[in-house]
Amino acid sequence: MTETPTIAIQLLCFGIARDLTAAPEITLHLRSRPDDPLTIAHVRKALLESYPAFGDLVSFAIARNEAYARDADPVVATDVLAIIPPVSGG
Amino acid sequence: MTETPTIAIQLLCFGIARDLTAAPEITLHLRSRPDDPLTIAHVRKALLESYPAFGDLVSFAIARNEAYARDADPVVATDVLAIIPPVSGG
Amino acid sequence: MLDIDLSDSPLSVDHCYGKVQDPSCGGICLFVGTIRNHSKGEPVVRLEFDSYAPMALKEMRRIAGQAKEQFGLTSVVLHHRVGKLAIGDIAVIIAVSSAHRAAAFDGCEWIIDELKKDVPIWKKEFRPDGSYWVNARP
Amino acid sequence: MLDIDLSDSPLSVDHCYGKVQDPSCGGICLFVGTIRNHSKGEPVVRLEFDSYAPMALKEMRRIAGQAKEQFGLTSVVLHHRVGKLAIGDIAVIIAVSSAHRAAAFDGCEWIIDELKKDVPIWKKEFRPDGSYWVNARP
Repeated sequence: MTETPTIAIQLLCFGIARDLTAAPEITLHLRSRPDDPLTIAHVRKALLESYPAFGDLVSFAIARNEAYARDADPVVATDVLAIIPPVSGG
Repeated sequence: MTETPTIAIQLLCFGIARDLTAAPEITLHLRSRPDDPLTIAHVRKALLESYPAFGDLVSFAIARNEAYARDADPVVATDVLAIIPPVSGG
Repeated sequence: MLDIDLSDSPLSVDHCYGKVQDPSCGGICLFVGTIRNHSKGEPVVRLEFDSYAPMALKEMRRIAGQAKEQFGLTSVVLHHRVGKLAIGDIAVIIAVSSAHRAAAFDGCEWIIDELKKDVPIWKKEFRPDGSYWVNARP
Repeated sequence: MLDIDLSDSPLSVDHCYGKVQDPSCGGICLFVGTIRNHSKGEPVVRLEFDSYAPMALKEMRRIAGQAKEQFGLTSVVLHHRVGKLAIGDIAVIIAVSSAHRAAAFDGCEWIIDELKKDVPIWKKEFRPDGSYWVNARP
């Protein structure tokens, strides 16, 4: 059984996300299997595993290519992803 | 039978009222009888008799002492009256 | 705070904003009414406002005070222009501040609706075919 | 016309008013959001806004465009400040013009409501007891 290679997924961090990761950008290493292709849901799960403090927030969204993404949306290595904590503009 | 003396009632004219009377102020001579004291309704009736063109307006109000008056409100010679054509501020 | 004015000089949006601005308020709503170049399909060239000034000021003060009370506003500024105006000139500015923005929007809209119903100010439109007192005739 | 901006320089009410002013429009509504000296009963000393600028601009443009369409507005200006702000500073200005004033009020209020829901901008409040990202924690 060959190991599926990992994909490096970069996530931009803003607001409280930057405080929780102590970085403007983090990298998560994830596997995309033919029978279970990578989605936003996987990224969300991996983020909570690496940075459990995100579980203390009211909620957070993930943006893909500068638009809100849904959990089922596919993710490829070239996508620009960002963590979107609860917004508070205005 | 003695004639009731007339009271001189001044009416300020604004907007189209000034055009219809061709004056910033007009005087109407009205009688106030003990059994039929002078009211806004009498002033309105006398105005329409002297200046029938007011009958062509959508409506007009009469102000007494810088407040909207009702037809039944009494009028005395010292009151400041004004014709208030339909307003169009703003 | 209530600030009411009838003026034959140009009105300023920044000036009215500055008067209602308050460190305790997060939401400010302004309404600015300007002179349009058309009215009911007819071109308008310029405009004149006549007013019964002392009564207009009383009515404006009554409306502003009632809005402040009814909508829980912090400050209300209500400035109306009179005299000769050109297209694009400002006829009226309403500025209200409030802790909650919904009250600011509702209060500001209520004030302009009431002003148009009750304040003794009259608009004469000058069109290419003559001049007309607005709303006067059927 | 749509005019969208995220800026680390002070916002101007007169500037936004001038952009939506139009000789065909009679009604202009503005909303100005300012920095309050208190929040949920706690004193606030100053404030910082972080933003995901390219996405924030896209969301602001989407909201402004949808409001223009949905409420039949003529012009929409939507300017948001980022960076360090003091009490009383302007955080956001929304200016909309319309032939009918009811649409101007409704459209302007809809834009600020949507902005507060969707635009990726984050407010950090500095209080005497520390600093807090607003809305982040339960």
